[in-house]
This record gives sequence, structure tokens and C-alpha cells, in this order.
Amino acid sequence: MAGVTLKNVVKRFGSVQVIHGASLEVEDGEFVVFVGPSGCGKSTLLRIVAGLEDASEGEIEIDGMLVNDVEPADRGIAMVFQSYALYPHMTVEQNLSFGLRMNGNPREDTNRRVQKAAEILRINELMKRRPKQLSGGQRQRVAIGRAIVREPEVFLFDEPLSNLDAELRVQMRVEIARLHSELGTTMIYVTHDQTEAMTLADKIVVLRDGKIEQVGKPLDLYDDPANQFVAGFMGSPKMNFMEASVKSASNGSATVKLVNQGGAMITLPVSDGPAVGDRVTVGVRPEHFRAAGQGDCDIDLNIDVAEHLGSTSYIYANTKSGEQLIVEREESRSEVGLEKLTASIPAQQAFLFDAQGKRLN
Amino acid sequence: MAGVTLKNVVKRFGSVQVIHGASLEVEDGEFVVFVGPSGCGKSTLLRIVAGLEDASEGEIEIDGMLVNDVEPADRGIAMVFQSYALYPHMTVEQNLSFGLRMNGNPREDTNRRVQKAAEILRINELMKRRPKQLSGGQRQRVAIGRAIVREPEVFLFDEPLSNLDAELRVQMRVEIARLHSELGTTMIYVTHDQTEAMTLADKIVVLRDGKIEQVGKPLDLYDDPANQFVAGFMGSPKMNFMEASVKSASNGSATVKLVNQGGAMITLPVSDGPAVGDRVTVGVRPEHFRAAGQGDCDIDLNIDVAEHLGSTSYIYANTKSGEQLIVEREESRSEVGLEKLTASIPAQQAFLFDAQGKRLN
Amino acid sequence: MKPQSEMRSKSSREMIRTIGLHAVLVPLAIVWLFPLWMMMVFSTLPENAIFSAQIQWLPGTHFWANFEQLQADTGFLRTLFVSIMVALVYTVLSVFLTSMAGWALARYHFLGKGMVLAIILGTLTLPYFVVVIPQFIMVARDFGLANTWFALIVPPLFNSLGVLFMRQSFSMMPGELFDAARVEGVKEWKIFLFVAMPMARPTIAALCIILFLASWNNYLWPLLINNQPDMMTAPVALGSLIGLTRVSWGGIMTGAVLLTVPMLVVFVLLQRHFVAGIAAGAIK
Amino acid sequence: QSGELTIWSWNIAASSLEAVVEGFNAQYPDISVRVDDLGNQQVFDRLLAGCAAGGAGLPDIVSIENHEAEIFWAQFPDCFVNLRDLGYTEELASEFPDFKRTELEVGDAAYAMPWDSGPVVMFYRRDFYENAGVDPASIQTWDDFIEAGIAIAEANPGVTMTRADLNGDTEWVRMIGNEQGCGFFSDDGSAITVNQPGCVAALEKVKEMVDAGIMTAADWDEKIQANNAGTVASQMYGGWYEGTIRSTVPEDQHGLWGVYLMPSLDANGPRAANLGGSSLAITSASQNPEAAWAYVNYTLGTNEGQVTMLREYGLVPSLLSALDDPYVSEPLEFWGGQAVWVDILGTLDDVVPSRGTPFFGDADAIVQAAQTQYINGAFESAQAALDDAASQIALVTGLPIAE
Amino acid sequence: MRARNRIAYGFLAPYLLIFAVFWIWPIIYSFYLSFLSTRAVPWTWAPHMNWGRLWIDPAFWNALRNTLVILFIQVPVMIALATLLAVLLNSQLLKARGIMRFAFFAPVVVGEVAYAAVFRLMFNADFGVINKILTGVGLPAVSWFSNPTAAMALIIMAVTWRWVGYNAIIILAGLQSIPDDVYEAATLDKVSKTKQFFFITLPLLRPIILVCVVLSVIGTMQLFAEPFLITNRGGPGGATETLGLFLYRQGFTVLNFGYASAVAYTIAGLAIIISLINFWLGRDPK
Ligand SMILES: Nc1ncnc2c1ncn2[C@@H]1O[C@H](COP(=O)(O)OP(=O)(O)OP(=O)(O)O)[C@@H](O)[C@H]1O
Ligand SMILES: Nc1ncnc2c1ncn2[C@@H]1O[C@H](COP(=O)(O)OP(=O)(O)OP(=O)(O)O)[C@@H](O)[C@H]1O
Ligand SMILES: [Mg+2]
Ligand SMILES: [Mg+2]
Repeated sequence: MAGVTLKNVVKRFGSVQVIHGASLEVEDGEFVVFVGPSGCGKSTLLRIVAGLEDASEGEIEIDGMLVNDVEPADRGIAMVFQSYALYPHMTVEQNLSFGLRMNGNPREDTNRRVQKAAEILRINELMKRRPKQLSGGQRQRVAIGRAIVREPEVFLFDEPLSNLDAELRVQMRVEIARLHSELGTTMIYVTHDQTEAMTLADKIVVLRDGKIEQVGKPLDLYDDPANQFVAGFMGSPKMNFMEASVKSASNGSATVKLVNQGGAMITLPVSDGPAVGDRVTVGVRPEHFRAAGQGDCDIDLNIDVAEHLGSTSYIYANTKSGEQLIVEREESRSEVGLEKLTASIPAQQAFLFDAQGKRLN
Repeated sequence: MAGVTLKNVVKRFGSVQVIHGASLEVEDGEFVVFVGPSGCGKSTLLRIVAGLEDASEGEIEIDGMLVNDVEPADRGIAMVFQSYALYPHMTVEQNLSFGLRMNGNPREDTNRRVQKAAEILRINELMKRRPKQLSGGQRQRVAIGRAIVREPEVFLFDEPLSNLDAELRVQMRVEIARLHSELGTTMIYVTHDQTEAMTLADKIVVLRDGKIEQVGKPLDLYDDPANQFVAGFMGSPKMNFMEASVKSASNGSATVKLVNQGGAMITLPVSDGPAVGDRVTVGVRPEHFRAAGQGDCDIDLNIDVAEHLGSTSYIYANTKSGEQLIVEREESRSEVGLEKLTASIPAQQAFLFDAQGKRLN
Repeated sequence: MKPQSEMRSKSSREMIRTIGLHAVLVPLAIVWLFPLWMMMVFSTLPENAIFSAQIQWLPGTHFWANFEQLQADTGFLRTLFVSIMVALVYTVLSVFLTSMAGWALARYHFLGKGMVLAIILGTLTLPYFVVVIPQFIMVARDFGLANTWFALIVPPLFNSLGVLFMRQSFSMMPGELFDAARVEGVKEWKIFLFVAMPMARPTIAALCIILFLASWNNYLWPLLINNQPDMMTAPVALGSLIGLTRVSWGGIMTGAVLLTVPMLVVFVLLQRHFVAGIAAGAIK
Repeated sequence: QSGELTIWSWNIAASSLEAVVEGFNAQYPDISVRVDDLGNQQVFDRLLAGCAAGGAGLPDIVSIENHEAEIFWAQFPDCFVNLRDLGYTEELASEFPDFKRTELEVGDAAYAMPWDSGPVVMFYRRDFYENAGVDPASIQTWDDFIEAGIAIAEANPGVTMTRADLNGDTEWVRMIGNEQGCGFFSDDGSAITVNQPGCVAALEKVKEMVDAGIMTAADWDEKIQANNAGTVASQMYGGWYEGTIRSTVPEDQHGLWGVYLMPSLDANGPRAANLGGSSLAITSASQNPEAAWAYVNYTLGTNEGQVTMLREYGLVPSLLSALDDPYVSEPLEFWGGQAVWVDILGTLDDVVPSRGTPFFGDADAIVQAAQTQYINGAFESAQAALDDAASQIALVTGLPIAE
Repeated sequence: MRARNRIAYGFLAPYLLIFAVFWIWPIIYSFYLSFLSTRAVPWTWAPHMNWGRLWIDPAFWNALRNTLVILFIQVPVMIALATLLAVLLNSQLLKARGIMRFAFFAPVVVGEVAYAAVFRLMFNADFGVINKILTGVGLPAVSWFSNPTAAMALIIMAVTWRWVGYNAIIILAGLQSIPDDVYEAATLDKVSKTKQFFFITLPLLRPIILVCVVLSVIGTMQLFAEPFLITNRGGPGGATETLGLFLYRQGFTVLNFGYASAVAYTIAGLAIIISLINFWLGRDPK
């Protein structure tokens, strides 16, 4: 087992720079998830760790050793690919044992490891099948099994679940979490699905355009995002953002006017307060809205569409000036068919961002 | 505008029967959603309505007229396909007008209709683009636009959103709901996503293996499923099912023993009660579990994996005997890392099913 | 560990592989280009330079003289014209014929479809020789159509590969597209013409090139079915000159160049379609 | 008479047919004649194909080599006009030697009119021989020829004694075989004679020459290249090759060529043979058979026509009366003042007839293969090679092998 | 619906018409012809004549042997070379990719006649550039057209030159359909490039190589223009006479249509048998 350290890693493809100096510390045994929108460089960063791409600049250490020039196979890592990358012409068993066989690993040891991996993943009955004869979830298991038999110190996953359908994805997600707790190995996991990130990670790394935006525990990112991007990225449905301007700012709090809510005012607890007159953004998660009067600032909404899911409902609403908001409500059978709604913002759970998107607190 | 009636529709492909006598009444202007697992015959049924497949038996009426032998084009329907089915070599405008042009519709009328559809869907600026140059959501809009220009009496949708990513799917879902309220036309919509069904439908038709299992309003199906299949299908995460055996049954209530929860007993209000000794299944939705002591029957659980999503968390847990349960909890920062949990079942919100899966109430 | 020097060793390994790769490929490529180069060279030399004791590595200046002689003696331009016409008409007709058949086989269920498919697949492995004799007897003797455009163009129109090729292309298209048109009331032949055909454009482009090439280079059938100079295709005319003293080898090579260079230009311009066509034709 | 005529022919035969057009047009000014030079093999192939196609695309007049002729009358009697119907009377026909007529006439029908014949002689380069001190007159036997060849190759670096189309033809075997009185088939075409001693000896000699290095392979085309490049000292062919050499070699070789009789097996052996010789036939496809006949009759049936072709391209007339023309005895400058025609035509009387039959094509391919295999050592002896060939020919033709 | 499907016949009709007239009928007719004696004008029914002759005709066996020699030497060499070329041309390290591909793919568009003419000149025994090069480096000149072995070698070289690029294109397409990440996975498994080739690339290419082999078999069985034009009608003395050429000669120079038809059917039968053997040998194990 081993930790992974990145120091100022830069990656250029030709003249295009796609990773702009990423530094990161992954502890031994930690489950780290890279998230970020498509094209932000998650896969690239992971492939640099794997050694499939060379870093243009910077250092990569695994278990305290500089590995920039170590061959991928010698880094003590194993990787699971988005498309599984199973050898289509080999049976499951051959897929699992291929690497060991090719490197002259003793037969018994190979068999033992394959057997163990198969048990961990419950694919014993599939050993004689070809990848084509497997379902998506089974393929995914075999791909993970192939990583397990290497007995690596670090597991790398590149969007391993994105080719599965929703139900299977949830199921495999739980299995991967279980695998991590069983093996206790360091894992680095790439996804663009924030739910996966929230549910799997010990530590989430949010990337954006080749830069690391924030690193932290899932709930910390949820509760305490560093900026508007992270705030918007974590949580589903997305956080609502409302334009506002600062009316007054005192030590430890600021009063802002929600310009699109007919001038409703709200006072938020911020210490590094903004200047009066600044354009700011107020962020409220759909699940944090309260019933009328129970928060610190009531706003009136016209309901566009209400989605009733049984236990909760999402209200898609707009304000007089057309700003779209989503409000989560506990399901109430009596509210079906309503046209208007008054929601209230609790100041403690609202966020304030400056014009550059930086979180103010 | 028109209603659609199916009477004992049967469909066979060769010797395989895939629709087993479906009868259904769709009211004028209603939004009906067909849901069911993959392969249950949703698309087939829809294509029978469209006239793209012949019914092997039974009658299809649209607007009171028998249309079994009417060509698709003459049934007054329009269809939106899962893959959008846009003509890739035509611009958006040509896509919209193609059918009208091919049938010799007067130029001005065609233009007027195309113009109107474009406005409804806000795709005016895209008219000169090719489908390749459009995003998924825009393509979906064009596909709907092509249906609109036909000015049909019935819209048919076959999983129109399943190729979109999660975020866009939510957005388009809202748009389709808005479209229905604007046009007021009869719509039949196929999906296997129960969230879509719940949020869009006036009436949901649940299919399973070519048979209609239940028809009803979304929240009625959620609150009052006819059988275990429907109960399991509606709601996310899925309802938990626990094996039980009937210990005593009186008029209006029955006491059952949860065989896998260490023999915990619960008394449920059922009138058409089962006999003592019957094997039954108790169903509880994840969101209906209460905190220990607050329901009618406490059960002790070992937590496998806890997924913390910020505002709610899902606890994947198992009981001593290994039965898997999912419990939804309001997020509490202090509960992270717990290993055990006691949850309580509220008798009012639990369901009882007999050995055949039929709901007892 | 010194990262810099390590890095050099990694890239130097790559260097060695690059050199090895080119050490194999470059000489092979030269060998492969050599006949083409010699064709160009020969076409620009007078007879006595071709049959001289020295190797002529570089082109001379005799191209026009060779061409004029070739043209004067054989009317080679006429044969080129015949070849072009035949190839063009053949390609257009064949594309339509095979597309229509491919469309029917891809998109409809009808009685006898399995049999038609089996026959088409069967003829793929059937050498052309099995039919060439009766085809010749029939077209030439029974129909009396030797030396006609018809004879040059129509009998070779049967082309299993093209049908399979188009069928594959059409069946890869999402069926919903055609259902959409049907729901809109578009007639089947209009669907074929205005929806399916335009969508198959890349395939058709590849097919066109393959068909054109096949016709352009066809040798046996035009050799058999024509005996009149003014209906000869260029390859047949050129083939008949080999071994004749009347036209110099320089002239023959000029003819070969005229046959080859246009195809090479097309190849370079449309390499992507070409390669795709050949690959798809074989792989299905 | 008027009209347009098209003729298929090859090489100098074609050229000579063009050469008589002027004289012909003096008599028939309204008949225009076009000669297509397609090459020997092509004319045969296309004519067969055309006849098989019911005459489609055929010209009015075609040249047919005598020994290949019979397959046409056997397979496609309707493809050609019976010349008897056009005025080719028995009287006229009797102007030609019998051995030229047998292959062209079936019963009462005459399908073609004899044209030239190919009395075989050796064409040689005087300068190369002189360099080696070889007197052609001293070469009487093939062994002499081989000896001379070795000497000539030594004295003239890069020069080979002779070339033969060993790969695509049986010309040398046929020439020497004919000299020795042996052909593929008996005179009446009823038996296979290819394994008779004359042919066996011929094949043996060819191999001896190849083994001695004085003979290398070259087809028609390559022989001409060798002539022009000056890398060959002798070429043996029918008399018609006179015109080929004369019209193709470069200016600076004028006067350097000469002719002597083909050597024999022994000093007193026969030194005459025939190779080639053609005829002209009129196809049924002709729109204007009368005009075609007029041309054929002028070209082949008059001294004027025949001598024109002899003079221009060295085609040896088979019209007996043409042999008395004064041109025949003229010494020719090109040939270093030698009166070559006297020498060439002098052998005509000694030529033994040799029959092609309809199976010539089959037989020739088989003998060719046997020849190649024998030269490359696949057979013990020439006798074995030709016995094998004979049995193959028997298989293909159903004819018996002569005792 | 049934009406809609009936339209299919309309789409098929023109093609099937051509097929029926120019293929079906000839296939049947040539079968009939193979039972006729066609040596002289009234063709007569003689079932044994052609089929019987086939068995004992040394010229046919010679042609068959030559064809099989080409099949068993040229086809494997060419396929191996094509595979090698495809792999090399697919390399990321390749410079001047366009020119390289052009070099090997260009012969695909060169017609038989044009290249036959060039090869004849290049291999001319006295003046050909090949012999000049050979003697230039001190090797003996080769009589390409009169030595049976050399002539066969020449045909093999010519056919290989012409067709290797064609096969390389097909194999290259196959190569490119193998996803990169499979190789990346193997790299992570510490499988060397060479082993990757033998254990991943080759097995995955097998179906495509099989297609190439079958196409080449069918092509070889029909080989005609090269020996016809380059080695001057199968010379020397039939040493390069292929089945295709033999058939041509029987059909169109000695005009024995019946025998040629029997030969044609034999060629077809052999092509099918050899193709089936190929498929059988190359079938997916299990
Ligand atoms: N081999 C390459 N050559 C050039 N650019 C590349 C290459 N690989 C990736 N890129 C670019 O680098 C950027 C980051 O790509 P990367 O694949 O790491 O994104 P990602 O975050 O994994 O996205 P996704 O979620 O879509 O997989 C993208 O802009 C991509 O276009
Ligand atoms: N043309 C056909 N021929 C034979 N069987 C068919 C055909 N079309 C559909 N089926 C079968 O009919 C059944 C129902 O198919 P259908 O496409 O209606 O399912 P579905 O509910 O739409 O599924 P999905 O959600 O996957 O789209 C399936 O078992 C399918 O295999
Ligand atoms: Mg990625
Ligand atoms: Mg469906």
C-alpha cells in the first residue's frame, strides 16, 4: 500500500496545456475521487499517475518514490478503464491471469490470486465465458478483478461505471465502496458524476479546466465550497444562484438585496465582507428552502412545473423577473396542482459569492 | 384532438407473443405514460398505435374511428423517437418541413407551421444548422418540432429523453410538461424511468411482460400499488421488501413476524386479511423508515455502506440474517461513520403483499 | 535517481524503435514505388534509351513524342474516352442497382429474402470464369451485341459485393429514421431516394471509387467482347500492344502512365474513402 | 465497284497489304482499304472470338496463318465466304502449289486464298561472322553452327549466336523438324507424328544449342530489340523475315546483313523448310464481298500485287508465276549486294509439306511445354519428351499416334 | 404492411434481372456445356469427354500445380507481409505516414495491363533494370522469362507487389478497430510489445486475416492477367500457366467451350473447398 503525491504536474499535448500545475497528496489507503466537467483533465491526470502519459513538468511520487520515469507496469498500480478494456478473445479466467502468465508468475500463485479475485467479486461461475457473453455489470466486475489480481498498491479507476445503466450503476457503486473497505488499498477514482463522488470518496478533488479547484471531504465540499463552481457542482439538484447587490456590510454580516426577487433583502453572516454596492451572488440549495415565514427572507414564486416523486417534490418556479429556481419540498398530497408558492431562505444555509465566484464567509 | 382506445390488443412476432391482450382508454388531451422494465412491450404497443406495426389481434381506435387498417400517415398521429431520428443530411428547417413538402403541402402553409413550431420550441436560431451541429437537447427539440408541424391529434413519444445526460434530461422533462400544458393535445409517452413517469403523467400505465399491471394517477400508484411489482417499480430508491409470516389475523388488521429481522413483530391494518401461517412480504419505502422508537416496529441493522449526499443519506444495511435494506435518512453530519443503526417501521406506511405479490389492504 | 537522464533513456528507447521502424519501412517503400517510378521514366524515353546498356534512373524528354506515336498508331485517346465513358456509366448504374437491392435486403421482410441473400453470398466465392464463357456466347452470339456499349457496361453490373456493402450501410442506419418518414406519409421510394441515399453518401462515395476502379481496370471481359478498335477500352488496347514492334515500349509506357496517373491522383485525393471502401468491402 | 474494306493483319504482313493498295486503287479507285495491324496472336484470338460471336465486329478480310487455319473451317464454316462463289476458280487455284491449298479448302469449298510462304533461311551479321573468321558457307551442319556460334560469341563480346522463342513458341523445333521431314501431324492430318525421328532430332539440336550457350530465349519483340542493339549474330526464320529486318534495323546496319541456307543434321542432309505463310479469307460479315474479292484477287492472284509485297516487305509469293519476276534475281544493296531471293526461293522446291490441322493450337501448347521441360532437364531424352507430348496430343485430339 | 414489404420486389427487380440473365443462366448453361463435345460444329452430347479428360490431362494438372504453388507460397508470404506492413504503418512513431501509405497502397489502383507492361520491361533479360542491378552488384543475371522457376518467382513477386497493399488496408482497418485501451491494459500488465502482438493483436485480427486469405484464394484461383501479359501466356512452356489462363486458352484460343466449362466448374469447386477449409481452420475455437 502506498500514498501518491503529485507536485506541480503540468501536461501539454503539443502546444495545448491541459493540466496547469496540479499538486495533490493522496494518503495511504485513501479513496480519492477526481470530479469535474467533461474535458477538465481528470483522465489525463489519472493516466499520468498510471504512467500511460508522461508529465510535461512536475513530479509524481508513489509510496515516496519518484516514478516519473518508471514504467507503468512497475509503479505498483492497477487501472480499471471506462470501456473495461477486456481482452475480447480470452475467457474471463484468461483475462484475469493474462498479465501474471505473461510475466512468468508461478502457476499456483496465479491460480490462487485469480481464485481470490473471483471470490471477492463473485464471478466464479463466469470464468469460462468470453466478455461478449457478459452483461455490463459482469464485465465491470471482471475489469476490477483484473486489477485485483495484480495486488497493486494503488487502484486507478477511470469512470468505471459510466457505461452502465442507472440501476446497475448504483449497485456497482456500492460494491466498489465495499471493495475499498475490504482491501483498504489506496484508490483514485475518476468520475464526472457528483453523486458517485459524494458517496464513494474519502476525499474529493474538484477539477476545472486542468486546475484543481478544491480538495476536501465530500460533506465539507457540500457544506463549505470554496467557490461558486464547486458549490454548483456538488449537490443535486443544483444549487440555486440569485443575483444580488450589497446594501450594507458590517463586521460579521452583510445585507444584500436580491435584485430579481422584487428587492427582497436578506442579511447573511459573512466576516470577510464585501463592499457596499458590490454585485454578488446568493446561493441556496433546493433542499434548504423553508416554508413561508420560517426562514429569513420570503420570496414569492410562480410554479412552472411541479414534479411529484412520492416522498419529495421538486418545484420548478420562476420569480417575477424570470429567474429560475428549484425548490425541494417534502411531498404533500394536498399541494398537487398549486400555482404559486412562497419559499423562505434561511440565512445560515445560504452562501454568498463575489463577482469572481469566490465564496465569501 | 382525440382519445385513443385499445381493445384486447395482441401482438405476435412470428410465434412469440409479446403483447397479451392490452386494453386501455386514453382520454382526449390526457398525458399517458407507459412504464415498465426493458423488453416489456412498451415500444411495441406504441408502434401499434402509430401503425408502424400491425396488431395481431384486437382493435385500435383513434378519435372513435377504427384505424387498424389505416396507414400511419393517416392516423393523425406524430411520433418522437428515442434516437430523435432526425435526417442527418438536412438542416433543421428541412427536417421540420420534409414530410409536408413530400406530400405536396402548399409552400406558405408549410412555412407557417414550421415557423410556429420553431417558436414554440425556441429553436428559431438553429434553423440553418444540421443535426450534427446541435446539442442533445436541441436535437430533441427539433424532433419534437417535427412532430408539432404535423399538427397531430395524438403525440407519441418513445423514450425521448433516454439519450440525454442526467441534467439535460431533467430540463427537457420540464419542457415536455410545459408543451403538454400549452398544446393540450393527447400524448402517449414511453419510458422505463419511473421518475419521468411520476413527474409527467396524468395517468401511468405499468407494463410487465406484455401485460398491463396497473393504470392510475402517479401518486395513486405510489401510495396504492396493486401489487409488489408496481410497488417496487415506482419510487427510488426501490421499496424494501421483507419476508414475513402471518402470526395472527383479525378483522381489519394482521400481525406478521419479520422472519429475517430476528423475529420482530408488526401489526398492519389490512381488511382482506391473510390466513395465519401465510408467507407474506412486507414492503417499506426507504423514505418511510423512522428513527428508533418512532415507528411501530424497531429493527437493528448493520451498516454496509452509507452514502452521504448532502441533504439526505442512503444507508445500505443488512440485518443479522443478511437481508439487504436501504434506509433514507435526513443528512446528519454527526452520523457519518456509524456502523449500526436502528430503524423503525411505521405500520401506516408499510405494505403487505401475498405470496403471489398481490397487495393486501 | 536523476529524472533528467532517466527521461533521456526513455526517449532514446523510443528513438531506437523509430529508427528500426524506418529501417524496415523505407527500403520496402522504395522497392514498392520503384515500378511506378520506372513506369514514369520509361514513358519519357525513346526506344533505344530503354534498351540500352545503362540503367536510366531519371526521366527523359520523350514523353510527347511517345504519346504522339502511340496516338498516331492506335488512337489511344479514343480508347481512353471509351474507358472513361464505360467506367462512368457503369459506376452510376451500378451504384443505383446495388443500392436499390441493398435497400430492399436491408429494410424489408419479404418472401424469398433469405434465398436472395444466400445466392448473393454464394456468388461472392464463385470465380467469374464460371460464367464468362456462356456470358460471352450469349451476349455476342445470341444477342449479337458484341462491340456495343451495352455489352461493355451491362453484364458486369451484377456485383454482389456492392449489394452487401450497401445493405450493410442501410441496415446500420437507425430504423426509426425511416419510421419517422413513414409516419409523415412519405412514400417508400421517396424515403429511399431522399432519406436513405443521401445518408449513405460516404458509403456511396467509397463504392463509387471501387466500382470506377474495377471498371477502369477491367481487362478480361472487354478483351473478349470487343474486337473493334473504336470500341476498345484503354487497358485492352494497351495489352494488345505488348509484344508488338509497331509501337515502341516508350509508347506503351506512356499509355500505362495515362491509365495509371489519373487513378493515382484520385487515390491521393480520396484516400480516405478509398481505404474505407476497400476495408469495408472486405470486412462487411 | 466501290466501298470500304477493313483488313486485319500483323506486322509486315499488314504493311505489305497497305503497300499494294496504291496499285489496287489504280484499278478500283472507289474502293478504300484500311488495314488494322493487331499483331499475330490478336488477330487469331479476335477472329475466333468474332466468329464465336456470330461474326460480330469482324472486318471484311482477315489474314490467317495456314497452319492455324483449319480450326476456323472446323468450328465456324459459316463465318467465311466460300471464295468459289466469288470467282476463285479451280483454274486460278491451280496457280498455287498444292501444299498451300490443302489447309484452306474443305471439299468443294475454298475458304481462303494462299498468300505467302516461309522458306526458312539463316539471316546473319556479316561483320560478326568476319570478326570470328567464320565463313557462312562452311556451316553445313548444326554442329558446325554450334562451333561457329562459340567462336562468334568469343570474338564479339555481348553477342549471342542466335535467339529463339523458347518460351512462347516451337518455331525452331518446327523448322528443323520440317527440314527433316517431320511435323506435328501426318500430311493428311489423321495421325500424330510429333515423336518421329525428325522432330526428336530437332528438339535434341535445340537443347544442344541452348546448352552450348549459343541460343538464348527471345520472343518476336525481343529478337527485334536484339537485332537493333546488335547483340545477336544470326536469326533463323521464314523468308518473310527479310522484310522485317530490312524495315526495322537502324541505318548503320545496312549492308551488314546476309543470308545463308539453314544447316542440316549431316553434311548432305536437306537444308530447306517452311515456317509460316498465310492466306487471306473473306468473312461472311463483310458488307461488300465482291469488293473484298477484288482486293484479294489483285493482291494474291496477280504478279503485280505479289511482287509489290516481295519488294517492299520480303513476303515470299506462293503464286508460282510471280517467282519469275526479275526482281527476284536482283542483287540487293541492303544485303551487301547478295541476291538473297535467289537463295531463299531456291529452297522452295525442297520444302516438305507440313499440315496444321484444327488441333494445331492444342498440339503447339503441348509441344511447347515438352520443349521447356526437356531443355530444363525434366526428361531423359528428346524421344521421351515427344512421346509424352504425342500421348497428350492424342488425349486432346482423339487422333492416333503414328507408328 | 404487407403491401409495404411488397415494394421490396420493385427495388430488387432490376438487379435480379441482370443477375438472372447474366449469371443464373450462364451458370446453368456452362454446366450443360461441360457435358458437350465442342470441338467441331455440331456440338454433341458427350458427358465423359470433358470431365474424363480433366482427370488425365497433364496440362490441366500442370496448371493446377502452378496455381497451388502460387497459393501456398504467394498467399502466405503476402498475408504475412501485409500484416507486418499494417502494423508498421499503424505505428505512432511513423514519420511521413502519407508517403508510406501511398507507396504500399498505390499499386491497388494500378491496372493489370499497366503494371504487367512495366514488369515485362523491368525484368527483360537483356535490358531490364533488374538484371542490370543484379549484375551491377555482382550477381548473375536471371532469365526471368525462360527459366521456369524464375518466371514463377516473377509472377509471385508481381502479384505480391500488386496486392499486398490491398490486404494491408484491410488488416489496418482491423487493427484500428482494436481499442487502444486494451493495449494500455496490457502495458499495465507488463506485457511486452512483442507479446502484445502475438497474444492480443494476432488473435484479434484472426477473423480479418481469414477474410484476406479467402479473398486471396479466390483471387489466385482466377489469376489470369499476370501470366497472360507478364510471362507471355503462361511461359516458358506453361511453367506459369494458371488455371485461369488454362481456361482462357481452352475457351478462347482452341475454342473448346465444353472443356473450358468443366475447368471453370473445377476452379469454382476448388475455390469453395479451399475457402471452407480456411474457415474451418480459422474458426473460433469452441
Ligand atoms: N492525446 C491527446 N491529445 C491532445 N489533447 C488531448 C489528448 N487527450 C486529452 N486531450 C485534451 O485534454 C483535455 C482533458 O482531457 P481528459 O480526457 O483528461 O478530460 P476528462 O476530464 O477525462 O473528460 P471526460 O469526463 O470527458 O472523460 C481535453 O481538452 C482533451 O481534449
Ligand atoms: N421486430 C421484432 N421481432 C421480434 N421480436 C421483437 C421485435 N420487436 C420487439 N420484439 C420483442 O418484443 C418484446 C418487446 O419489445 P419492446 O421493444 O416493445 O420492449 P420495450 O418495452 O420498448 O423495451 P425497451 O425499454 O428496452 O425499449 C421484446 O422481447 C423484444 O425482443
Ligand atoms: Mg475521461
Ligand atoms: Mg422500447
